[in-house]
Amino acid sequence: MSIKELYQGDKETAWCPGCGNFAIRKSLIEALSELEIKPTEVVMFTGIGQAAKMPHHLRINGFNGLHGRALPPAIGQRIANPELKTIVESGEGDTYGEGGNHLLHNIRRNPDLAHLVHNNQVYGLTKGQASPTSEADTSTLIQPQGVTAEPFNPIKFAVAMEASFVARSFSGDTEHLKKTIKAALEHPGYALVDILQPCVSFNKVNTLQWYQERVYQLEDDYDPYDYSTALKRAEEWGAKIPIGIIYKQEKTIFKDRFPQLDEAPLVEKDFDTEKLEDLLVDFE
Amino acid sequence: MSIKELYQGDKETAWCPGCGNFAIRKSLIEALSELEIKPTEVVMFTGIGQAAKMPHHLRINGFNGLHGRALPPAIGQRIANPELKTIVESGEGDTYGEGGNHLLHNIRRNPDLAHLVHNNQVYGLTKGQASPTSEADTSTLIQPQGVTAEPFNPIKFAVAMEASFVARSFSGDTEHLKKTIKAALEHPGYALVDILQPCVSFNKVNTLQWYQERVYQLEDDYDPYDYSTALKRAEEWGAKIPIGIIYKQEKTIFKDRFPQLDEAPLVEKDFDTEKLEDLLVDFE
Amino acid sequence: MDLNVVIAGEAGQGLKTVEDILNKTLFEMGYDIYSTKDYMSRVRGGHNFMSIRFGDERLTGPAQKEDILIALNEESIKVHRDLVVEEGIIIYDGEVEVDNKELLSVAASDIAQELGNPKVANTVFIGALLKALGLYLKTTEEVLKEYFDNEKIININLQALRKGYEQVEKKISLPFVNKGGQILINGNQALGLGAISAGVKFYAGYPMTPSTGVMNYIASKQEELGIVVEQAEDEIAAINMALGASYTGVRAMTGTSGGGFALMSEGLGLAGITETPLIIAEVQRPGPATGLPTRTEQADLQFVINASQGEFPLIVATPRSVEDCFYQTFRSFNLADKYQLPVVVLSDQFLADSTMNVIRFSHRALDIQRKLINEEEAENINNYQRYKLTEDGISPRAYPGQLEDQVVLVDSDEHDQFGNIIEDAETRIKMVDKRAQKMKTITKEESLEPEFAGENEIDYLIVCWGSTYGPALEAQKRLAADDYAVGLLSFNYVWPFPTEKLNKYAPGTKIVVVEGNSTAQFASLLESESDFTSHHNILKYDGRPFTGTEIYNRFIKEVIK
Amino acid sequence: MDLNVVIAGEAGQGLKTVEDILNKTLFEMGYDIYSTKDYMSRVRGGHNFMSIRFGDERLTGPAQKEDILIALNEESIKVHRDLVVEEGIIIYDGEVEVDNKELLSVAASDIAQELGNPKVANTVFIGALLKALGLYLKTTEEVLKEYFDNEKIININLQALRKGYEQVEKKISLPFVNKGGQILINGNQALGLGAISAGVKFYAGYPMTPSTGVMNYIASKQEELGIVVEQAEDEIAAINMALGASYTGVRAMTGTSGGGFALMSEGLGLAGITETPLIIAEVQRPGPATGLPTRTEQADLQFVINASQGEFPLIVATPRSVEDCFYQTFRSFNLADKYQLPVVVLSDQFLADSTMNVIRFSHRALDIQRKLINEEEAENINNYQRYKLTEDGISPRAYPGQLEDQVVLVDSDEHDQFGNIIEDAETRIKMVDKRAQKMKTITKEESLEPEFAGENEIDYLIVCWGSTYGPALEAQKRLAADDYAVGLLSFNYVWPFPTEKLNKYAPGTKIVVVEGNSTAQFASLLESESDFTSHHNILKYDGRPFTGTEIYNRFIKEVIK
Ligand SMILES: Cc1ncc(C[n+]2csc(CCOP(=O)(O)OP(=O)(O)O)c2C)c(N)n1
Ligand SMILES: Cc1ncc(C[n+]2csc(CCOP(=O)(O)OP(=O)(O)O)c2C)c(N)n1
Ligand code: SF4
Ligand code: SF4
Ligand SMILES: [Mg+2]
Ligand SMILES: [Mg+2]
Repeated sequence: MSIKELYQGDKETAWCPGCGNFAIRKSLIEALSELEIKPTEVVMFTGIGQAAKMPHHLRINGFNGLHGRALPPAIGQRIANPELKTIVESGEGDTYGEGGNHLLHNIRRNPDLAHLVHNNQVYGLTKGQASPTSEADTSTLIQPQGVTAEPFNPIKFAVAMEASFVARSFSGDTEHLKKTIKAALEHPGYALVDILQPCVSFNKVNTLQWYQERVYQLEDDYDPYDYSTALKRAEEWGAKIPIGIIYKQEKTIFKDRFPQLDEAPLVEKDFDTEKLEDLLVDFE
Repeated sequence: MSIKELYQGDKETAWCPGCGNFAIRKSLIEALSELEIKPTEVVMFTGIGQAAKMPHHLRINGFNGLHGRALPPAIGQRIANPELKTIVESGEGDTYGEGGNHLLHNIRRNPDLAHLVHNNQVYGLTKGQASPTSEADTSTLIQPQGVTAEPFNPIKFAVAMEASFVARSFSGDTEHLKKTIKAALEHPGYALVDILQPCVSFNKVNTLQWYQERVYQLEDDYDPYDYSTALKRAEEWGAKIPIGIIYKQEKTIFKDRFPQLDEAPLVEKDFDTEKLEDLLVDFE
Repeated sequence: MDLNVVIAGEAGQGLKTVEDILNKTLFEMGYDIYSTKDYMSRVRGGHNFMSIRFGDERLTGPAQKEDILIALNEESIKVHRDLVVEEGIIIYDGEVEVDNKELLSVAASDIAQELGNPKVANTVFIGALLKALGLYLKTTEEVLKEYFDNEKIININLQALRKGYEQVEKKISLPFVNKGGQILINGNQALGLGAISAGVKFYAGYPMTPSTGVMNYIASKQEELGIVVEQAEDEIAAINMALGASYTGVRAMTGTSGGGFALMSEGLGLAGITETPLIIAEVQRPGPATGLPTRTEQADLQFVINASQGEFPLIVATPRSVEDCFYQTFRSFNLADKYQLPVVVLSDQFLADSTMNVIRFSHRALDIQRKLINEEEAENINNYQRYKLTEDGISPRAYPGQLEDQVVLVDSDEHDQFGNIIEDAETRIKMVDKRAQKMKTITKEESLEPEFAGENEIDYLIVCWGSTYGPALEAQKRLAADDYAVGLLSFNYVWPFPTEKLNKYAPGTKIVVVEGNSTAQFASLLESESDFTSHHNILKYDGRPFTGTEIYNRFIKEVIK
Repeated sequence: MDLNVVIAGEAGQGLKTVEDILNKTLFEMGYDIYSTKDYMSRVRGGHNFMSIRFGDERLTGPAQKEDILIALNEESIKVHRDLVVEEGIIIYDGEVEVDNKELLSVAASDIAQELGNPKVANTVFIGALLKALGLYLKTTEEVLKEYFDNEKIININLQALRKGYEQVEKKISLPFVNKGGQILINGNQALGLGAISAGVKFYAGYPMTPSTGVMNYIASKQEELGIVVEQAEDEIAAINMALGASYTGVRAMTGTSGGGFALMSEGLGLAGITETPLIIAEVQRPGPATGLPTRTEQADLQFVINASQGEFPLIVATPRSVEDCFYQTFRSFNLADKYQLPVVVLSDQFLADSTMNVIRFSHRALDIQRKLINEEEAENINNYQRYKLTEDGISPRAYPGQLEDQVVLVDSDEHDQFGNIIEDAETRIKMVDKRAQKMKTITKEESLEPEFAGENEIDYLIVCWGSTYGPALEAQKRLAADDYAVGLLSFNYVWPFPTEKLNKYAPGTKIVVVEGNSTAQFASLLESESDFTSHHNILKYDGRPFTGTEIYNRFIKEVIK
């Protein structure tokens, strides 16, 4: 079987026909198979939401945890067995809303993982409430007079936090998306990919066409290592929305902060209870 | 009694002699009294920590809530009775650590309040663990090999999030601190004041002297309305640390998003149960 | 007469619209209605269905049997065919084998196509159903005119309705009814309406099925009534925001389901120690963790009662019906204010999504009691103590800014009468006792007693709480009609645990606890809080609500044998 | 012989150092020790004290009386003067009225000043105490040499010690003792050591008094042993991090106190439904909310047992002593792995901060049992089902990457045997039953039974759980010595609730529950989970631990009368 085939789940999805999630799944599987990563060599951590159902819609090691809590269990895995690749995948409500504190602090940790955020600017699964990225004048059943906070710009936030890899892609451009996911997977350190994803059921403003009219790829000579340019480009939103790797830098990854993690992964190590005798010396 | 006297609590504090918290209290009381705000006209919301004990160490309306949760109850107050001034006050562990998600999203809401963060770069009350702002190589009982994440820069974060008022001050310069707190209290919208505060018991690196050697006031002609300069100055840390209002802008405040809040404060309004009859029309 | 119409299809096929229009039609005609939803946690596809039970006598729960099926897709035929009673009717667009049931084949999609809008196929089905039931079109026409606001859409729907009507023959004769003074409402709306009627001024919440409907309803009235509804960044923020508003003096509320409640549990204790009134609507769904997000269960009972570290007074209301969602939510606000404590209104998806006719609520039954310090008291206070020790445990409550020259200080640490932190044993004991005293005062002053149904002499006592009441009542009535001496005790408050009626009705009976969970949580409560023990438990934990028939059958089989 | 030395002063005066040095000295000399802390939630000032009880027979709790007081400031004289027994000794730097006690005035600060370091005043007091007790200096000198690592500081302390020794006369003659094979350790250290010995590889936590000591201890060994300790951004992250590590195949743990546990409660349910082993150390302090951060209480019992929405298997261990903290934490890891569930180790501040001598732990008593799929099994698996239905409810557990070509999928939604989301009633019921079956298997296969102390024929049965054991045992012994027929049943597991020994010892007795809370939570559990009822409850909720004398006195007064 080809690697691509290995990822095929055998069940229908819970997604709506026409949803951007299908394209993301496709690009993801292609990215993984082009990198020759098998389903058993990678773990996917997700929260709760439509996007977060991903591990049920392909065949992969998966930890489908709690709403807003996709990142923390991945940190545990990075420590326990860094030999497995790590994908954290969830909706933008899950990631930037309920899970905001984990995002904030894991950028500081810089764990080696690819974080794919399906940004449909809406809470899909719970049927259409505003999310942190909903546009300024979005009105919903809860906010009939419009949302009460400014939209969150994840790209600008992550660049300013000096995350080690910050990209935007678009489910409507699967080639670009595949390439970006590959780069995120290959990047050593925390790699955020905010993926614009139309929700055909609840977001009637930011449709596929809306995005298509605005999205453009960063210039070929764009230098993602240039922090101040990145910060500026991160502001672009509205008439024109850049996609691509907006910012990048290499720095110490989380696991390397623990010198005791040098040899085999923890999961392969047993504890020798005889060591207790040495430990008791402190209490004698 | 002078307003200043009105703020005098009659109990000894739980703070260590020499702690920066005393100076902050002093500056705060002076700021309030110079603005002629009486203790009954302002409410202080705090979390848990040494800094968060503030409402017990002066006489003021106070809601001393949960660790990390100083901001959310203040939002409730802003809605229920915006005629009372609002101070949110806590440690940096409380604010940037446990409470990070509320910070993130309340900057987006822009409630009209002054947020005073006692930043001693350590968890004081729990006896010396690293906080989000602890320096890169800080080692503690929990992190004998040093902290495992990069320090959080609250100023840069808040500027990049386009908070409407971002300042840094220093407990070692009470005049500056008083002035800054006054400006924060007078600013319409969310005003973050990160206050450098030596902890004499647990932070042996960032001492009063350490700060004094580094801290300087922003130039007189510094323009806090200039976003990109602000972002750059927000980066300064180490040999030289600027204090002052680093960034400022006026924008819609949270309460003004609710047109129904036009008249008297909610707390003064009673509900007329006869209105039930009108509401029932929907269900007939 | 008691008929159950099931409309089945996949998510996204417009089931809700069909349900709404049929409910409204039958309601307007004066029938009693109990309508429920069975839906999956997805936006499109899968298999969902609505059951509309209607009749000429009060209905208190869903039916077990399916009399009429409107199948919007083939899958629905497969799933429901065998559930339809013998001689029952299946309305479907196509030809299928239906054994001993009657198939009414309706070319709904062709008709809709002809009319130029495929979406109106459902309206064709409605027309067909009405004809089969021998009902007139007029009421439905009015309903459609109100339901849609675009003239063109209304017209095409009216046409579709008529076309459907013409497709089939009358099959059933319904009795004529004419009930007045009723409203048609579901559990979440009733809960929200109860809160609004109690004068809630601030609602902070984070969306979570099946509680979101409460927030939606209140939000829809916020501008008109000067209420503020705020979507919080997470449930922790939601409860703390509400506490801040309540401290500031307004009635405040939050709502969620079990997972969100878990996140709120620390805040619940904060309400407890700061003695801040707060209403939390906890609309249960099956757990643990994410569980079955759109289904029903009663498995958060012990969690809610025991939530948060430490010990503090708490009231847990468990409304027993849609109507009760309104009245007990209203009452909860008065209780919370009077006793200065959190009240959890524990509902569930079954109640939340049950739409039924209830007797019109009246504002005359409503009396808002804030119990804040009044102006006169305010003037006489010199050295305000938020936590003044009193005999009944209740201290005078003022909000910040209310008292001239006096501040209001509340604290999550243990504190003295002024709200300042203390650590000494003596004050600690006094404050624990003060808070505990409030529970004693409640037991003395408030009746939180369950409702009894049945004859005086009984051998069996069915005991249930919350939403199980409706189905249990139906079962009890049928058992009584069969001459079994069975009574019913239905709790709509479970904490503090009321024991008066138990002591009255339970002695000498065999207690049968009926509840929607797998570990018989209420039965445990009964054991620890009363002198009685459950003889047998009828439990259900498949995510679906009880029906009266099911309880009746299981009672016969498991208890009477 | 049984003496209680109290060292009192304010935070920041170095009380802990005095306690450490005295503990170590007395331990080295072979005395039995039970040392406890009473401290405020502040860094400087206030009033704190340490009680070092020591003697020549095993001690299981703190003393009520104070025999010797070392008062480091005047405040301490005020607070403790009347607590010191008649003829007791007060060591103080100054002259004060002490009524019928003996004052040993020691010019500690002058001496320290002369020696050139005001900090060594405390060492002067130690010297004085040793002399009063008629002990030699040698042991303490060795202890000081080990305690400090700077030559100069050691020397000045040795001088201070000798100067203090010379200041007073011998007052008391102690028996000679010589106990070997012991270690000196506190509850948090023992808990951490138990985890390390069980092979914990990952500990994620957020600081919270009084649990932080567990994390500190494990962290201090992390580099040496290849363990990772990570300070999380909040408790929600902590538990989810630990779950991720456990899913990945290593033993993982988190720890906190009640407030943090509240935040973790949603994650607890996640452990439950995903069937992921996890150890949570919950070191209780008085609530609700922030409560009394540095004090003790046993009021989180019902919360912990019932935490999180929905129903799932859970074990709650309540170590009864410092020693038990070690053994039950170790065992908890085996139980968690075997039954694939969360285990809460419920300790409290009293245990956490109790330092005592215990019989040296031995690795020979330790057998780590992971119960993961072994290599042979791994090779034979083709279509791996993480949630395979089995008779005992336990499915074969593999970690990601362990199986060739097979993935491991876990889900917080209800799921099928492969871990995929389901919504049908049939699978739901099977999965609830599967998880519930694990609780039955535990009850069948594991003994979680309490320990009994006492004679065969008893009239009264004292029942307690967790840390109350030590004081309760002391009381039971004294009552038995007074010829009251009193037995003691001490629970170190409370969930699933073990009933065998209760059924054996309780019939015919009057049960007296002794616990550290105000609502008698264990007594409720007893009522709902066993056939027994508490006759009387001895409760305490002032933030301080029980003493044996206190239980003895209250038993006589409240029970025997
Ligand atoms: C603690 C908790 N709160 C709320 C929910 C309800 N909930 C589930 S998914 C979701 C929002 C999902 O939005 P997003 O992450 O943007 O994903 P999408 O469905 O749009 O892909 C919410 C609020 C939950 N499951 N758990
Ligand atoms: C939920 C919860 N987790 C942890 C704690 C313990 N805790 C109290 S204060 C504190 C840290 C305080 O640090 P900071 O906010 O910087 O305040 P400081 O004491 O330094 O002024 C912690 C971890 C708590 N009270 N509640
Ligand atoms: S609701 Fe929106 S995001 Fe969810 S599956 Fe449907 S289209 Fe996609
Ligand atoms: S511990 Fe530090 S922050 Fe706290 S009072 Fe003492 S000096 Fe101040
Ligand atoms: Mg989304
Ligand atoms: Mg701090």
